[in-house]
Amino acid sequence: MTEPKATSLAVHKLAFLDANALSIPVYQVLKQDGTLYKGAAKPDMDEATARRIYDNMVYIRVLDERMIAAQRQGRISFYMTCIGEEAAIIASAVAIDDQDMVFAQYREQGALRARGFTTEQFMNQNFSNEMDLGKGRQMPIHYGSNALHYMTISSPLATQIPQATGYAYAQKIRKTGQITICYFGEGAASEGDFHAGMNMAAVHGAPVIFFCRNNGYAISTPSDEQFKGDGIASRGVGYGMRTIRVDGNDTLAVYQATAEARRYALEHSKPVLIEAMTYRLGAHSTSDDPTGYRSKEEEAVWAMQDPVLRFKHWMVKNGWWSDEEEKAVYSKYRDDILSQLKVSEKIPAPQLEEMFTDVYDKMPQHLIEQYEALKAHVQQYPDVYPKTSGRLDA
Amino acid sequence: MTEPKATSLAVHKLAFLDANALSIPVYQVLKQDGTLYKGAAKPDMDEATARRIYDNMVYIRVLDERMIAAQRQGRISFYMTCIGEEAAIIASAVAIDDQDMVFAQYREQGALRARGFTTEQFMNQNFSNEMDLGKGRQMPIHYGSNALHYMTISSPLATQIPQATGYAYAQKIRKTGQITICYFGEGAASEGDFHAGMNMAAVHGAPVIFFCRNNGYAISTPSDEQFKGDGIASRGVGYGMRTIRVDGNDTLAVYQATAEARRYALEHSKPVLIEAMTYRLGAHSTSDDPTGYRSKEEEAVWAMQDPVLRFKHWMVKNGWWSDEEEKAVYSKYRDDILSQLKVSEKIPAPQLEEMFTDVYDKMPQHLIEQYEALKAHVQQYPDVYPKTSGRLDA
Amino acid sequence: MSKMNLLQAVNHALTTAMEQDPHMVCFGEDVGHFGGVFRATSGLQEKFGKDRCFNTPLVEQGIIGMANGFAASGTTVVAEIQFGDYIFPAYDQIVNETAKFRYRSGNEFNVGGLTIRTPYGGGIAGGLYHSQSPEANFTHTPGLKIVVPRNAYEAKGLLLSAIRDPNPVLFLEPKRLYRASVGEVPETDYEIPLTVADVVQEGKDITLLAWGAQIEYAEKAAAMAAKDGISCEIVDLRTLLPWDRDTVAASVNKTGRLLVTHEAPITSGFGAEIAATIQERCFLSLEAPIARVCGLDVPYPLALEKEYIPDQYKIYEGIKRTMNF
Amino acid sequence: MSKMNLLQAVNHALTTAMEQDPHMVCFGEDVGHFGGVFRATSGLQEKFGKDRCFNTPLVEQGIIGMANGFAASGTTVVAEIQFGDYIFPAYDQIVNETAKFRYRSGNEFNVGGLTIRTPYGGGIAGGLYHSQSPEANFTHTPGLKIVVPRNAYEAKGLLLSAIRDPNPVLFLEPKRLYRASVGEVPETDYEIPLTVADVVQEGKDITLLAWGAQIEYAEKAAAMAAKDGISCEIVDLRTLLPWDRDTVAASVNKTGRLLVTHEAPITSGFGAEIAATIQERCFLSLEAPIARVCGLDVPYPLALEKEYIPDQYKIYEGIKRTMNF
Ligand SMILES: Cc1ncc(C[n+]2csc(CCOP(=O)(O)OP(=O)(O)O)c2C)c(N)n1
Ligand SMILES: Cc1ncc(C[n+]2csc(CCOP(=O)(O)OP(=O)(O)O)c2C)c(N)n1
Ligand SMILES: [Mg+2]
Ligand SMILES: [Mg+2]
Repeated sequence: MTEPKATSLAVHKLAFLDANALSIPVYQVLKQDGTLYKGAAKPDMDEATARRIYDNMVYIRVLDERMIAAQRQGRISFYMTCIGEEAAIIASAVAIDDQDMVFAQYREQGALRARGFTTEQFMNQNFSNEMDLGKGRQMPIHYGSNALHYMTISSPLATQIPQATGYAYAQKIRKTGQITICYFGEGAASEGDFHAGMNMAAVHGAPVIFFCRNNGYAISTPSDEQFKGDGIASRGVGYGMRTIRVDGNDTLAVYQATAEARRYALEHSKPVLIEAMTYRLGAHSTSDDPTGYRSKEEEAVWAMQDPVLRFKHWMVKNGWWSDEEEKAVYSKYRDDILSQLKVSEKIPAPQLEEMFTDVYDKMPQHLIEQYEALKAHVQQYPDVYPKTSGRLDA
Repeated sequence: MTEPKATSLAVHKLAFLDANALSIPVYQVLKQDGTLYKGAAKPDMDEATARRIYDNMVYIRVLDERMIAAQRQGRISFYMTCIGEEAAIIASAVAIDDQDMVFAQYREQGALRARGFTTEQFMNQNFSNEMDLGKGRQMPIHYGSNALHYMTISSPLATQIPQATGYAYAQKIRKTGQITICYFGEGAASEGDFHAGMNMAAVHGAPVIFFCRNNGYAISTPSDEQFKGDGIASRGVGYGMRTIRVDGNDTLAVYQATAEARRYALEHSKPVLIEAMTYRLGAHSTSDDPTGYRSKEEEAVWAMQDPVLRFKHWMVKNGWWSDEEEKAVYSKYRDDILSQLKVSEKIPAPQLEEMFTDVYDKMPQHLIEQYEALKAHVQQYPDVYPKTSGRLDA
Repeated sequence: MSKMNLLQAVNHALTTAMEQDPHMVCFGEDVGHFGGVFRATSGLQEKFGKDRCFNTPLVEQGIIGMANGFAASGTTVVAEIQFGDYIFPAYDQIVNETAKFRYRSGNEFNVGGLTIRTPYGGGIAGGLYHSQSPEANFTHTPGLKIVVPRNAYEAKGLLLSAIRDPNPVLFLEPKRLYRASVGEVPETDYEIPLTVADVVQEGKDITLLAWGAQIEYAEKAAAMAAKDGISCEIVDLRTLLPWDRDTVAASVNKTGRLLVTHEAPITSGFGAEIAATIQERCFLSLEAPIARVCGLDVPYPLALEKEYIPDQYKIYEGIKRTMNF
Repeated sequence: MSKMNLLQAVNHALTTAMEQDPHMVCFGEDVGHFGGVFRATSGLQEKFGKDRCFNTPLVEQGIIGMANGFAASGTTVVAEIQFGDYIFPAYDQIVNETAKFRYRSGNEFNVGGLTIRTPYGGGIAGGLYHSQSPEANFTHTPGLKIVVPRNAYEAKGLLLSAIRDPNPVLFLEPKRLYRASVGEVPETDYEIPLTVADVVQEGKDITLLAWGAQIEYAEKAAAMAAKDGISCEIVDLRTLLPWDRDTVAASVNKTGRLLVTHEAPITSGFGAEIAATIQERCFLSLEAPIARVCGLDVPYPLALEKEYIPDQYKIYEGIKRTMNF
């Protein structure tokens, strides 16, 4: 095409489009007390789905709590919670198909759990032991599972965004009937890869949901030092992409928006952008201390908007949940996780050989030589390398 | 900040923002016949400015024509014209201050000429001779001049965009009273560096005008395979940046918009985005043949919108220009350029040493050694390296 | 068999691979209808449709990002970067993502189906940004394979191997030879194995090691040296990562001397790795220091390109210096 | 003089430079109010204001792009990349722009005022993406200088030189030593010249060459070897580009043996360049092949990090192998 799409629209007076010409509203369904906003349609969510979502929320709360404690005790080296963002993550994951592909950033353990990642799998990854699907190679929380269609987490930010476009493009031309969802933070959305992935998805008609968790911070950097536009949603229009902003602490709003986005993406082979407004209630990671850059008051305001509690109130109002159930579930998960933790932390690290596998499909000659040399060295200094020396075959 | 800017705006019905929610009009002042559009204000342009613009237009037409011929004759290796885009480039350059900084892409020779780059300087660069300010190191058309505040062209696309942001930021904190203008094509706007530079300019309040020449093509790729949004202007809002779309073949519209953008950028220390809708009437470069990807009919439609002719009509209507002047100027520039061409093509290539200078501020030991060794080699095989062998001091 | 230039051989390999693998795609800037600025992909969109061969927006990090995601789905993809000089915006996607995809996931996922093609090298009056030879910017990256063909025949066979290799491959095409290198190329499907160097010419006094367009200069230099009675063995490394150390070491153990030549700047070029490895492997056989006749440690110049290039005269002088050590 | 760790020394150098140069700025992810995730820039925003020390959006290519433009205006800038592993999105801006700015413009413009600081290296349980040592991804790039300090004292003096050097400098900070390396550091302004290697320990049997955090392992290995009666000379290269070949060659000509150690993967690491150059320069003095005790050719692992690292035991064994050749 050679003419601007809008040539028909001409003006003859000098007028700039204002910097915030577009004001994008937030879609909200559920109030904090568990009642619906006036004018909101009755949510299209059955009891089983609601229970599935809530169950996963509780699980993740327990997991995060337990892992933070484990990190403090020095049992694992690092951890990241998703506290405050459970609705955004879990409701969106449940709203799509379990065969759809997930590309996540790192704070989306709730989506992975919703797919069925087991306590054992979580623990083995966090302890980098030889049962870890990732073979103990990446830091804690870098989960991934082929069986569950959940791409292994990669630390470099935003790289997954154009990758999600490519994966979704493959789904389209292979006519799999599936879509891809791609999670990222509002900070990661500043990367060049964001621009690349968004624009290419629009141009190539990739059926992908870009799900931005706008939680207000990228480590210490508040979002008003990250961008000056109206959040991330205002960029969707620039890419010619269908877009919605939702209250990310509102399970029902997130669920409805994501379900509709999926339907649209699949039917039209087009991407959709969802911006979920939420808040990172915890520290960025166990290496971070937010008191250096934000106030307790601010945190308190958001703590009052707890997404898990909000959803629970609705469940209770529907007669789908009770305090007894709550207690039982919490204590069951606490037990499960703690006992698996004790098992996983005793499972040994991967064998020495695993440092050399998977660089290529087969170990090439130079890596075989490096492995042999290292094996001999470890055997010579068994005390220096206790993790592997005891387990080498002669 | 921790709350979305738009939380006050809430909706309770599921509704997506449409992919083309924003329709950005084109600002037009001048019709092709040289009369003004109804409703357009009387242009704020005096005769001297109009003459300056038109004079540069003619010069560049002649330069482009002559250089294309020189390339066909094998006298230079490569060239790129800006035919069809003269109004966008020259009117914008004249609308700002001559001390403002220019970061261009490569097709903006008109802006450089408007700053006073001489025929001699153009020719010496295109012939990569020892008088080239760039010391014969880059391909033809990679001009640059510190004295004229015109950053040397760099082939990798879009790299100049965040650089312009940085330069403008320095102008701001050093309170120079100047701004930066940054030109780029609609193709280059797909690069990650575009996203980086735009967002950072908005966040850091850099006084920079981002001037996009949307000429319909990036080599063979038409703009509808480049993006699906409403051009590049629709992205401005996403960055929270003041934005305007202008008819790029309309000298008066470009001039007014750029002058106002400069005023705003300087006064508010903020960036502005201008999208100029135009058309690359020539081939991408002398290495390209557009018949492989677009029709003669399409080209003809745009040829009828010739920006130079349009402006000339207005000048003539104002009594500021005549056919006699036109003839005289064309023939003067043809003579000047041809005679300088004949001079410049005879000026020898840079000395051998110039291959090693400017890698660092001073030549480090290893480069001195490489230079000495190469010098000896060239002296040994003078016929193989005729450009330099004759001019080596013993 | 038919006479083809290197570009046609590449086009042939792509056509062959796409015919055989119904999901394979091929994309990059201008590669669709237009067939790429060098025309390496010409005819592919007509033949296989717009879904399988298409233009992308102008964003190299996106091209490789998208290619990584596509390949991660278990599908074959050949991504083109228009010039080797423009591969650097995609550096993170290649070095941090492509190369580490399988390892970091414990082989849950891999991008083995990915091949990245790009024209590289000088000799075409391209100056700083249309001449670079970026192989050594990638040889430090475990997980990648890097392949460079020296002529049309090699290009087709090596590219078919690269596309089908279950690991990501960076395939560097010497653009100076695109039209200049013409030879007999089989119409049939054939592969040349990766990580196997090729002894192009046997000799006994000195080994000349090169790849891509430098092989031509090495051959000319060897011919010059032959007149002085020096017998050169010429080895085309073909695959730079992982490279065939055994063949090179065997040759050097035989000749006792090694000269490596590449067009990229000498410092930290891939010649350094070869010299470092071979001085260790062949220490007792070496009769002279390993010589490197390479590009200068300057950005690639334009007007003085001829002076920059490690041509046959420079190699020939390097051979003599090594012989006379 | 006061006791400082390496981080404090960096912070000192930045403060000193910003006090002296009223236009100098300092930016990167989280470097503003928070002072950076390692706190290297802490206090700078309070002291010099938000205009001169600030957070950027999360985009490395933008950080270096903006820094290039800022420096091109003739102003001094120190840009921080949060981890060396995240420098790759900025690779094009560094390799194609920063490094070539002066050359391509014929010195009409330059970005000599730019220094890029980034923490690098392993030993902190960081796995693939918080451990890489990317020096050799940059040593192949004419136009850059690359500097690595080994302790707090060196860090302050070298960083001040880097900031004031009229060429762009990549300054790699060994993050394992950030808090671990503590020493006496002058409060005053001082510079340590670039491209001058430092003989950390004199010896006569073998030269150990390293930089950054590896110096510590080299020292430990030398102590182990000393017990066997082997006398090691330890050289800290300090500047990798352009490097001090004379000092290294003189040492090797004296000892007759060279072992290079770095944490990055061995293949195409900077050790390769050193070995290639020194085998040529010191061919007749070498009594054994140049040894490289380096990282493995795998992505940086997590659980088996200890096994990966070229520690004192591996260096010690390398010394013995070289001595017994
Ligand atoms: C390319 C890259 N640069 C920097 C980092 C370091 N880093 C890790 S997380 C993070 C902040 C991300 O913020 P956001 O995207 O908003 O996600 P959130 O943590 O808020 O969920 C940064 C800077 C990184 N991992 N990758
Ligand atoms: C990073 C990079 N990628 C690719 C190229 C090759 N290239 C040169 S010009 C061009 C098209 C640019 O199109 P556009 O930005 O629209 O500018 P126009 O030529 O239309 O003025 C391409 C792909 C390049 N120079 N740099
Ligand atoms: Mg965030
Ligand atoms: Mg264009």
